[in-house]
Amino acid sequence: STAQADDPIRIGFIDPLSGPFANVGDAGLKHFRFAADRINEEGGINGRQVEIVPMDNNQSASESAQLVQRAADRGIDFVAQGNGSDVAGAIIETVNRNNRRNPDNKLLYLNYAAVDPSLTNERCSYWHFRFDADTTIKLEALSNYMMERDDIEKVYLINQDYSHGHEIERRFQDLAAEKMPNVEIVGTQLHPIGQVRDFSPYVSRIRQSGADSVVTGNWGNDLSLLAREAEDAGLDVNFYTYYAGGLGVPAAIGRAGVDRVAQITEWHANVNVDEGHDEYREWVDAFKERYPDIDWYFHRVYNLMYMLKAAVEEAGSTDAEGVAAALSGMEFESHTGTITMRADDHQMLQPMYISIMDDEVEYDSENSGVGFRTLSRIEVEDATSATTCEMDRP
Amino acid sequence: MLVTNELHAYYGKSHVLRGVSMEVRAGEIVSLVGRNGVGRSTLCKSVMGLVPPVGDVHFDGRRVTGQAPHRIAHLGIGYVPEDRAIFPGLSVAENLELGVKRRGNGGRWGYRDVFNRFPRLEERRDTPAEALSGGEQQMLTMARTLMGNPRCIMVDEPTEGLAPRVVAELADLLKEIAADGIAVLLVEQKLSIAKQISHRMYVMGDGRIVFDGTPSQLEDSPDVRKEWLEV
Amino acid sequence: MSQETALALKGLTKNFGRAEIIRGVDLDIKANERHVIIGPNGAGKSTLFNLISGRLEATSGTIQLFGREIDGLPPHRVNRMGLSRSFQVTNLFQNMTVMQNLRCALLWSKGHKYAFWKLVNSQQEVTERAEELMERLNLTAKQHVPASLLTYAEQRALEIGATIASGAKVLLLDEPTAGMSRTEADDMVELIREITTDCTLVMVEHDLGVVFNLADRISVLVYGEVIASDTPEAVRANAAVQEAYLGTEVH
Amino acid sequence: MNTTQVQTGAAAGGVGRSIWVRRLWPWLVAVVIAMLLPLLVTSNHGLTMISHMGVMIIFALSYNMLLGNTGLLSFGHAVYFGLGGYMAMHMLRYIEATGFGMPLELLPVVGALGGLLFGLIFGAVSTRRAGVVFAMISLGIGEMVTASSLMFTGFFGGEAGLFGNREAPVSLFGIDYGPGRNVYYLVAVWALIAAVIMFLLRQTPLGWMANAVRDNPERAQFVGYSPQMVRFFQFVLAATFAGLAGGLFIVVDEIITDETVGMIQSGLVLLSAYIGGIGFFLGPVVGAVLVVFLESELSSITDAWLLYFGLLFVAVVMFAPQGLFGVAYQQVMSWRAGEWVRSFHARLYATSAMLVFVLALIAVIEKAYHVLRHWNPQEPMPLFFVTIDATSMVPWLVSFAVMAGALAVFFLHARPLLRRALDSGEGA
Amino acid sequence: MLETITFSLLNGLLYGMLLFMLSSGLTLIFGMMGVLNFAHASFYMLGAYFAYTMGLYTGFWVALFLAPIAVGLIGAAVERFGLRQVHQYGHVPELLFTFGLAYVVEELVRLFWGNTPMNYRVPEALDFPLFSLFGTNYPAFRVFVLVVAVSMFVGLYLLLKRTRAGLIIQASLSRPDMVSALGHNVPQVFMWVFAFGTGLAALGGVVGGIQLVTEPGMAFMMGPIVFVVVVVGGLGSIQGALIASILIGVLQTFALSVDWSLANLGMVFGYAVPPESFFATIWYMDSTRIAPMLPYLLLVLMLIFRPRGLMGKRES
Ligand SMILES: Nc1ncnc2c1ncn2[C@@H]1O[C@H](COP(=O)(O)OP(=O)(O)OP(=O)(O)O)[C@@H](O)[C@H]1O
Ligand SMILES: Nc1ncnc2c1ncn2[C@@H]1O[C@H](COP(=O)(O)OP(=O)(O)OP(=O)(O)O)[C@@H](O)[C@H]1O
Ligand SMILES: [Mg+2]
Ligand SMILES: [Mg+2]
Repeated sequence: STAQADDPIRIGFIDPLSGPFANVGDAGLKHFRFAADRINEEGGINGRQVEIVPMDNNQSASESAQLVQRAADRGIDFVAQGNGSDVAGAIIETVNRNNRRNPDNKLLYLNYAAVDPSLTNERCSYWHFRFDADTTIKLEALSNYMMERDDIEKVYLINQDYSHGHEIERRFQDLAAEKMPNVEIVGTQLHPIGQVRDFSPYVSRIRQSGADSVVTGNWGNDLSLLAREAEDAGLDVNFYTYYAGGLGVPAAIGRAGVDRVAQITEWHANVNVDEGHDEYREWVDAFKERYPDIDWYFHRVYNLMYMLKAAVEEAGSTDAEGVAAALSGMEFESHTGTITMRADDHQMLQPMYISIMDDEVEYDSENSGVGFRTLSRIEVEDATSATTCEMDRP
Repeated sequence: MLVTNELHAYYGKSHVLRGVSMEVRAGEIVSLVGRNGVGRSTLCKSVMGLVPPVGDVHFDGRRVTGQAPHRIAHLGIGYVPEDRAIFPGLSVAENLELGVKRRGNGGRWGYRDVFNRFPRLEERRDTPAEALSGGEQQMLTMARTLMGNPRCIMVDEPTEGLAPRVVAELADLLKEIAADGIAVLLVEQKLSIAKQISHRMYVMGDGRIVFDGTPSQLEDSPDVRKEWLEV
Repeated sequence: MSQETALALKGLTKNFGRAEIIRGVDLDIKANERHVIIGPNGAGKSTLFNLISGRLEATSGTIQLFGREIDGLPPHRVNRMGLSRSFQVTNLFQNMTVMQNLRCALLWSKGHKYAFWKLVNSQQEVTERAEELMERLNLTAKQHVPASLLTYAEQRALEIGATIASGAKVLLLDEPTAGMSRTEADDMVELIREITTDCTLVMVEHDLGVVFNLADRISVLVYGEVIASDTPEAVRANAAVQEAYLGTEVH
Repeated sequence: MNTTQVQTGAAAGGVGRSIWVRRLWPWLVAVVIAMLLPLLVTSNHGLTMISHMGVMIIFALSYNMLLGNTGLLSFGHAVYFGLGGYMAMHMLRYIEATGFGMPLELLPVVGALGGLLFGLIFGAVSTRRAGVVFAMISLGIGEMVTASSLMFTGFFGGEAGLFGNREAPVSLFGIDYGPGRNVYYLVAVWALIAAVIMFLLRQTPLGWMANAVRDNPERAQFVGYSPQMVRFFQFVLAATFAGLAGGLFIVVDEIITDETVGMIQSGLVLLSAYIGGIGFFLGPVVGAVLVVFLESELSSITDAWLLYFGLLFVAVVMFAPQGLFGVAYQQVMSWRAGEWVRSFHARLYATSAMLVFVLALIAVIEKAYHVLRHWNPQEPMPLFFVTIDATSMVPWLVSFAVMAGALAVFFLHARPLLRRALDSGEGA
Repeated sequence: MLETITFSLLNGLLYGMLLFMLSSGLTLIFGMMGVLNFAHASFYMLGAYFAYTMGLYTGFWVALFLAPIAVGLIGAAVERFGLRQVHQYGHVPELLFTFGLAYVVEELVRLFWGNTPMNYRVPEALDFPLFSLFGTNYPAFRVFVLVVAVSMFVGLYLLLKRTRAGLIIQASLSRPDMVSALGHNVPQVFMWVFAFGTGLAALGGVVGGIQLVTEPGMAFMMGPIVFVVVVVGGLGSIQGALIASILIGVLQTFALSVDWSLANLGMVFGYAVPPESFFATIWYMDSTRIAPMLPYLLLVLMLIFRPRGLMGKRES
């Protein structure tokens, strides 16, 4: 759009900043602000400062759609969002619509955490870029790990009863049939999202199934309560999760998770120790100093911000079309290795880590006394998936 | 025992009591008569503190104007309202229970005495009060107030809806109460009964007392009756 | 006086739990007669009214209105068949004005039912009839006063008005003069007499003045049973009635 | 409702004209405002907001048919709004897929039919009784529909909801409904039509009896009406209008998610209606406008917006139980009665004292948020055109002192003064 | 099978007891005073937060007593300065008042304690498995929950039987003027009952905050279910609330513990809905997925067929 050269580059941050999910959005916002401040200290992008504009969507899809509109009205060029694939879907639709109806006021949508595969498959959009690994990729990585392990024989799937959970359940079953002859799925379970107070019936069922491992996409309380219940009942299984590493879960699980709860992520703080990324350690420590309650958790926000910087510099302006063209297919040297924004569907391809809770690591998570220890690093080739995206390109 | 002096009361902008001065002595039945809507019930309510009064109410020599109703009740004034203010949802026994004050004074009236007086109530002990017949509700309100053993009792149209036979019994009851040394203020529509049992009578008109005297004096003042009691 | 039976009760009983309140009432009330029911407190008079008007369901027995069975019907159905009642405790639409109360009482009988395609205010027939009623009740001056602000006597009058508005052929009035002074009661009796010239009246009353003034026939209900049903003179002379109801103090 | 006015108006045609003008002017004003608004509000976001206001107005008015007119407190009115919206969305998608010839202008009618359908179903089981029983049944139905929205993903589209494109259907008048402004006009026209109908419905026999049933269901039975049927009809009508609002909503947003049938939406409409004033036809209109405005604007101004939201509602409920419109109405009445002349200064005085208190309170809240929530409390904080350091004592002391002072002035001086000013009028 | 049944019963009972702790206060406030208190769960949340924070200084056992008292006093203040004023306007304003209050409380909790869950844990003294059944441990804390719930029930029961508070409140709902004319201080009774109710909610929070999670969203999540318990149990009846809590607890746990759908029933009669048809979703819906809906289904059915609830004496 027609911004002055010295105006700040603004990123509308659309996530819940009040209400029940505020802690999630709030943590994301802090990541973005921190990264923006770093970039600004380093001289900004093309000499322009970066400003994060918080926009509270109350975790509501339709409210988010309105906020996208408002962002366009205010001349904001980029919107970032992460929580809820439903919200992400709505934002994609609205951004598409906006870019169609207002050709001279286009927007880009930078998705840092919504992992529904359909967002880069049947619903993929040229204006949407996903910096997190989607569900399929994470499961692909996980199955590659499980294939190698001979102590994993009986897997139980417990997931929240909504698309994310459904996706994991379906996808994991396919993968098991496809390439994990050693793994038997002894039970699947969907439970209502965010409503279960008492997980003891589920834990009894897991026990009765004789499972040795549980795969779950649960997040928030649904994960903490599940893990704590398992500990209380003395259930001895490993949990393979998506979201055990942040947003209150480590505190809520605590020592109940040690050597029991594993996660699959694109990074965790002790990777820096293992792989000796001293520069990045400084970054993580500085973040902790500024926000003592939480930790640097979204490595992808780092990727996102610096890739955006590179793209804007390459395009020479913040014009959506130019930046999109630069981002599409961009390769980027991140701390964990070379990562690629796949041009076909705008899905990030990056190495993944499987790590397990441990109370004797250097970095603990959110002052809980427990952190994560890497079990395995999955290289990019093993952490990828095919796409069916047929993108409309301008 | 109960004295009001220049008592005024308002409902919003309408000035209902315009300076009522009257007195009820212990052991005396005083009836208050007058046309409908003249403000007799309002007088009872302002003594009780249910309608904010302006002026003086003295009980037992203490000024009680402006005190909260429950305090006035604890001092020993009992009030039997006119509109059968039973508590729906509670049984007859529970209604009576609420009449008992924690710091009761003496205890001439307990469950036994009340049930002896009103055998119908005993039969219907556990019936929800709103299911009672009109007359039974009237009895219940009366009985409930007696359970608190007041030293002064204001009875607002107690005979409404009662069968003639029960009316006669009620008259006896009031006489008996007065004989125990309790001050009785009787607000009554039916002149015949009022005249039969009261020691003194007040006629109320235009928001103030317009006549004060014995029943026979009222009998002898046709002009008062004509002006203030008949239409 | 026609000899057609307006209301016929046969073997009517009503129990509340184990308490038998109405114990087999048989009563025929002729069309266009003024029938008064008296009896001691708690005898079951209001209960009887509740049974007839459909507010309560009878335990056994039948009720016929002009030969049609009405027991077991809900109140609004009974009302639509031409029977209307007033309450012992005033029971009006307190927030509505006099005019509105009367109009509401008229809507069904004028055939408007649950209509939501016509405006009340443009129904001339309803308006006219309501004005006529107000005139009769002497409430015209207060037509825009909400019912809750009327004096007691006016409320009772309005209660009667709302009861007769629908043009019911049988009226049940429960203690219409309760709480009124002598003169007001007399006015009320006149009003009732006027409006019941061409319909059947069944009334409960404790005020013997009113009873003997108005009644064509009197039934005495004691403990859920009719112990006498006769002309006023005969009832007054009946020893059992004196014993059970009038007590020593006969007026 | 002034009965004589109408009657003479209808009877005497000639004199009637001025009365009609008098009765019609609020509607004319509404039309004019509705038509002029887009001149003031030009951003896309603003247009969406005022369109939402229009939708919410219909929704809140339909809610008031239940609460205000019939005395039915519902915790699940959004069910009909949402299901109506879903029906309309399915129709929109059907049009998109097949090119079916239904014009966009009539799409809300599909929503209304959806509301009607579900109103019939759920109304049949819930209107037997009023009061708490009804309220709790509506809560239960609301929760059940919310829970099913995640189970029946075919209909509800899962948590991602359903999308549609409003440009797909034809237009009756050849209007291009891409731009938000044109959609706004569509909403405005529908809102006016719906408001007029709902206004007239209050004057029908059913509307009257709804009031009667609210006040005294027993008596209503004895004038020949079945309270259950009256409630049922009102319920179904209200659901129909809620469905209409839902249908319009999807035209504005082109997306519908399960939150439209949810508890929050149900709560919001209750708040809107009540805050505006359920005793007045225009009350819910005012409430709807305010709630939509606050919801969409306050959150972009302050972090503490939910707190303000809560405090505002508490304050309205405590101090203006007749609703904001009710307060305004009272003021107009007392202006007409000439009370303002006598008490103008006292009013001004009391209002300013209160205003000062509120401003000081806002200062305290903002500072608290700054100190407790900002990553760097030391950072200078802009507050009412000045910049302060929220961690130093001075600004805190100042605001607390101002707060206490304003309260003291209000209770000890201004309020008694105002009372006296008003009372002196009564005596006269 | 036996194992499933035993566990479902045990778990259901415990979950029911948690529900009861939450709803017993509401039985007083909503069931008896008729106040539709939507902020009830907010007081529950305050109880958890207060106990956590106090516990840091005083230890769990002192906090167990202090937190409910502190919250009860807050409740008293809310009644005295807020609800009392609103009470005269009727039920809807009361409801909205508490609605707004719930927002305010939640925001204040977020302001002071932050958005993340508290690290509020089982006290050491109770942190051991009490017994083991079919290989599953039973933590002592669960039994403690049971004990607290039962003592709450007994305490409440005695309060209502031994004092006239219950009668006074019920009578005041229809004729407050007459109750005061009989010598009862109605406003004060209301205030203390409300305070007591909120204190009970807080006690529920002290315990529930450990068993579940102490975070700012906890009130919002527990909101509607407590109304279900109170209404199903019958307004104003604590026995009813207890039975309803256990019923809902067991019902929900059973639905979660067995795989069951209408299709199973159909199979018994040799009938099946074709998987493609319109009703197939319902037909093949797992009982585990329907479980969260069950309390509300129970609520609606109960109100339709027995509006006064399980043990209620009067119809609302
Ligand atoms: N709550 C009220 N609000 C406004 N006016 C009232 C209220 N209560 C009573 N009034 C009016 O005050 C006047 C006196 O009422 P009050 O009930 O004291 O009369 P009363 O002498 O007891 O008559 P009654 O024979 O009807 O019992 C009446 O004109 C009545 O209309
Ligand atoms: N729903 C009910 N449950 C239990 N008992 C009831 C119920 N309704 C009425 N009764 C009892 O039935 C008896 C008759 O009551 P009813 O109201 O018919 O008397 P009544 O003849 O009208 O008396 P009154 O002249 O005092 O009004 C009373 O003793 C009453 O307590
Ligand atoms: Mg009186
Ligand atoms: Mg009777």
